[in-house]
Amino acid sequence: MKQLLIRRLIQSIPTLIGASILVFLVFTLAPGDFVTQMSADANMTQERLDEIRALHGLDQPLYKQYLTWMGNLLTGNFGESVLHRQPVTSVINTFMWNSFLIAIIVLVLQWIIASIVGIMAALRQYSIYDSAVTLIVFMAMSFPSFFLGLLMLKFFAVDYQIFPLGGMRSTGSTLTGWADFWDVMKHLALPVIVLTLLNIGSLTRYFRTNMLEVIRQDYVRTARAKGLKERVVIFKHALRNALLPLITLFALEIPGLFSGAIITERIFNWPGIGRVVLDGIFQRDYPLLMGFTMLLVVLTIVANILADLMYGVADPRVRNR
Amino acid sequence: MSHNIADVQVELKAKKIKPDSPWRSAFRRLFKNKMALAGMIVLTLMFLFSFIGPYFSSHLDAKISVRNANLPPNETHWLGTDKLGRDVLLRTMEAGRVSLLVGIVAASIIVLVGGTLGAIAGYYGRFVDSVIMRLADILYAIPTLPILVALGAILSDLKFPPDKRIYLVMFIVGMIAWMSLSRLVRSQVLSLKEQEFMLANEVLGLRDRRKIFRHLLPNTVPIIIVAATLGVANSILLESTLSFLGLGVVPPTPSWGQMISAANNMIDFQNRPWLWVPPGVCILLTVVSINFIGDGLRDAFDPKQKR
Amino acid sequence: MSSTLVEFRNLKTYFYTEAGVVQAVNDVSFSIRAGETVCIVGESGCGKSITAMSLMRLIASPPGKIVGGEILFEGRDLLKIKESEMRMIRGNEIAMIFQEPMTSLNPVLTVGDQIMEPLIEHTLLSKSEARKKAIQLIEQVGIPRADQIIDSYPHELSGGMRQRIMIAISLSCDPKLLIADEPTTALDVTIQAQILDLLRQLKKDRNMSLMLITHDLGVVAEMADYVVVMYAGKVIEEGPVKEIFKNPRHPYTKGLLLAKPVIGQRKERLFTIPGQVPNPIGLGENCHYSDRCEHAMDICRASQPALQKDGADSKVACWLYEGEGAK
Amino acid sequence: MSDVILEVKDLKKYFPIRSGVFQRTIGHVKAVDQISFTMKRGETLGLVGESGCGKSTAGRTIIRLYDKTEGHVLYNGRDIHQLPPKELRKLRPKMQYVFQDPFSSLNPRVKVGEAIGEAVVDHGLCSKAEIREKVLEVLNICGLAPYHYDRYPHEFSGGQRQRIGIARALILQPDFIVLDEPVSALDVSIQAQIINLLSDLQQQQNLTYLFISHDLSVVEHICSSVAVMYLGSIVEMASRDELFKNPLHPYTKALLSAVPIPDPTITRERIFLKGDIPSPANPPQGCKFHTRCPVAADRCRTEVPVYREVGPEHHVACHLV
Repeated sequence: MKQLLIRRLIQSIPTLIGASILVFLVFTLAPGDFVTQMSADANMTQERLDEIRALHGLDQPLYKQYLTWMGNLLTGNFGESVLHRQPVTSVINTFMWNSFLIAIIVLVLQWIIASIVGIMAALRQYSIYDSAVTLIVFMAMSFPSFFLGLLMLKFFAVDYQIFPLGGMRSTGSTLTGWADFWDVMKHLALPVIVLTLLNIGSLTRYFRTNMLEVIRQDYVRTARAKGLKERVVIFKHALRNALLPLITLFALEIPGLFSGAIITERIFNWPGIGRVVLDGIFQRDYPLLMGFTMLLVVLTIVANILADLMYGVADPRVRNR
Repeated sequence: MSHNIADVQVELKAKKIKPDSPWRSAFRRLFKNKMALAGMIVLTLMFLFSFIGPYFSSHLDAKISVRNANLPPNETHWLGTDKLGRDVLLRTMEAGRVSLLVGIVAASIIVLVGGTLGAIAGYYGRFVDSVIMRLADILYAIPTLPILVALGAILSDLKFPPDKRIYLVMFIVGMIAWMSLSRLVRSQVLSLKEQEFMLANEVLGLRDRRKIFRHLLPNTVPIIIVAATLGVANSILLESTLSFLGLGVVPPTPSWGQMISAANNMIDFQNRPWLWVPPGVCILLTVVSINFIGDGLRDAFDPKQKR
Repeated sequence: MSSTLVEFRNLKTYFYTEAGVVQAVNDVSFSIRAGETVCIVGESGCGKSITAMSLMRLIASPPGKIVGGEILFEGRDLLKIKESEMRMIRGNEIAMIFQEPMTSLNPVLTVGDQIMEPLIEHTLLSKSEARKKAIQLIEQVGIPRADQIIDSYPHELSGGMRQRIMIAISLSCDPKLLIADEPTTALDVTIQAQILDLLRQLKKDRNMSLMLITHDLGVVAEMADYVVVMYAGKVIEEGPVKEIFKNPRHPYTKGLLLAKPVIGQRKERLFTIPGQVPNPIGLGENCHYSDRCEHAMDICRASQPALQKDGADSKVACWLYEGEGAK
Repeated sequence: MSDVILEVKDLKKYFPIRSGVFQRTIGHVKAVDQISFTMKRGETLGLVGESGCGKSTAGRTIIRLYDKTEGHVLYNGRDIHQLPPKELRKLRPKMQYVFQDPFSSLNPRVKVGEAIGEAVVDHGLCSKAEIREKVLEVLNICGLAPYHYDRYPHEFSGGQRQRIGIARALILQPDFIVLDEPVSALDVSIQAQIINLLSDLQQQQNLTYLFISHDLSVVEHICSSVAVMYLGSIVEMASRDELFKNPLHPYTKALLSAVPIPDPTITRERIFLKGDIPSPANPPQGCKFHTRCPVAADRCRTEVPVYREVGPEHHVACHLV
């Protein structure tokens, strides 16, 4: 197990470096940067612009810029966000947790519903319930995220006013304690429903196919031949094996918790990191974007390693190798 | 020496049945799959709607007239008109052409890049394999949406003319999503190489060319077809998301996603749903039907894996 | 003559596939006496495993279904009793082991856990008593260091050892009948000899009936008291083992015996049964062996011979013997 | 041309075992551990042994499907492991291989006629025009009908597919064919058909067979001489009658006694080997069989027995013989 961890860590170093180079290139080779944004402002003279560029080291050769940028990254200094005039890390810190709040609720809801619906569909294959689930799953997987958001907003917020039109709290609210809590809950209801519906499709299908695969195995037939109750055969023998590959899937959800939902946050005007990153893109706030993307890259790599480790712990065949 | 009474009888019965190639038996299974069939019908309708529809519309050459802007659906304009007085139904049809085209071209990029790299990695292995797979890991590690949106923004900075821009959007969408196909193809090639018929080809002394194109490729094509089909669906979704944010297809070229961005303005969103709901429904129907066909194809090619 | 433990009466188990209805088991009747080893022998696709699975009522439906006949176990028709009652019999009075030891055990549960399960389900033993019994069982099936083996996982054991664990599981509740579906087909010949010897030993010690399913005539000769030969879903001949080998009646049984090379009795050329097993879908009303049989007569191609008594304790379903059936 | 068609001298095939962080090689699976024998034209040598004894690996290394670790394989005097690829390819038609699993040895997407004929055309041994005729001829010889030419593998039974595999090898007019468990996956009645077909072909075309199998009764019927393998080495080799009537090595005796005889009247004293087959990754010291040998002496635990000739064409590797 230790060897697996060390090997995976060593293997991920080239991936990390490669990703950082790619991210760096995408943003620095982009024609405009925040300085050109400033040049739109009349009283900016060309020398002044060059001065700012030099200040930020934008005039040095590419590889030097990359090295300084990476150097700062490693020391935790993600650079200055242009838009918010604060270090990128603090910008991320303030807004990320709003996204995290939604993401955690969605994760819990999604996994509970998908597991129940998916497993029931597998147990009752060829039934009407199964085809209904398949239909809904395909619809959920095919819905454009923004369209679902708009429809929900239109239906629930505009036409029937059950939920607020957007934002995280009622405008100008000074509520505290429980009242504030319920106010936020009311605001995040729609985004949560949308995101759950969007993600539930592929996860349900995954539960179903996995369960179908396991039910056909010989050891499930052996369990039945022992005269065990059907409940024991399904939940002790079949489910435990079906969950194995899903552990890796669970670990891969981790980056999603922090990355925020760019589209949904925009539609519901939810002050999460996704929304901030989208504005950052429109304002060409490259330091913020580069910092945030690199954070996600690291999170994805860590999640991948964690996925393998968790699989190793769960599956005895891998555990003691 | 080999024929005796029993064999002859078996032969007579067997002769009547036509040779049943794996391709034909696969498509027979596909057409038996109700959901896939429904998907095909809906998809064909969407293609007719987008590519043939405009010629039937009476507003084909209508000029922009502010006079009848923002009309709700009525008998002349079944889906109403937009703020420039253009017929929404016609716009949706023309937009469909772009969205479908982007989806198909992006998917073919995925197939070309992903397929070839996956095959090369799988067949030659060792050094080449690790380089390609390392590259795939890097792209996998980068979050799709943020990078896609950033690239979209950069596109606007590079000030490409709108009609050239579509091809770049296709390119970006394709280049972001080839990795999963390359991994699928690679593992398929690797598992095929272990199959005894590939060892037999080695013993028969077949040349590399024959082994790759007559034996490896035809057995990888089913996976590529399924992945390509699902690739079209995902590419349409990605393109429409980009266009919705105004970073994919930009006016005057219409695309479903771009039409839905009309909902960004509060008044249109709240009381002119005919502007953004129809294109949304079109995307949903198209993508659902493609997903059904893709799933149907997967079952048809590999019946062992029950749905 | 000991009493009859199990009696199959006109059992019919069909499978409804896209290509058509497969009559896997088509009107099968035979019985197993207490303390006797009955071997069901036949080539792949003859329905021998389906017969066993029907007895255990483990036919997956869809696509399979038991459409007719009775299976009497100590006089009770297993096809009529409720599922909960059947569950009490499975693993308790009738136990079963399968062909593939590598996949028949749950890979994520310890061997001990899987042995204790039927004990806890069917008997009143506590967990600790069940564990002690499990260790005893592991020793009885000839595995050394039982106390370590009990906590190990299936992937840590060899094929032979896993089959022994399967036998330990099946014997945990002292079943009256043990069904073994090709228990040694996937094992090497030296390991097969060990497992067959173990089965003989355990059957004798526990005076248990054994229903052994196999395609290997050598295993039949070594293990069986009574033999049932199946072909294309039907019983075509049955009889005591010496009678079947010394004086086989049905052309198919004769063909099988001549087609198998035997060590020490080398022949220049093997007898071959021409053609291949008929397609199970759309089997006609003829004798299914007629298109491969060298004695096939018109009547054989027209209708199916019934299974008739022929001699003290033997039966055969063949028009060649139809006339003398009365003997 | 001397009638010795094939000579195998001290052939070894080791597979590396890799582990640890940098996947260093920490040991070897000695699949084939120094085997030697010669074969005359028209002869059939049986390679017998239980799973893990390396018989298939030996077969594949002999015709250079796998590259050797050590040793020589002389075919008509030329060491095929030294041949450059182009030369080896030219020699391929002469040495053919029939595989065990009828279902995975044929490409499911290629018509049977083309699968049989493609190598002949690829080697330029006959033009595209005549190939159909040649294939129909070999189909007939192997007991298949002309209309089978355009059929696909999934339309055939196991027995018929083995006939196709044989036809595919036969059409290249080889001198030497390795038959890797050709009948193990078939039912008894079909097995007999294939065995008779193989013997007829051998007489008609003076073929030399290396017949790999775990089924001793089939080997006794079809082979002229037999080599018994255990954990990568040949423990005993003799002519068929000599080996079956006068087995010397304890393992051969145990093997012969373990085979069930389809005759209930025979009761013979059985030799039961203790324990399981050791893993080829770390075979026992000294004589590899000593852990299971009923007559093992101290010498056997430490000293590797010498493979020596003890009678006319009768070799054995055991201290006690």
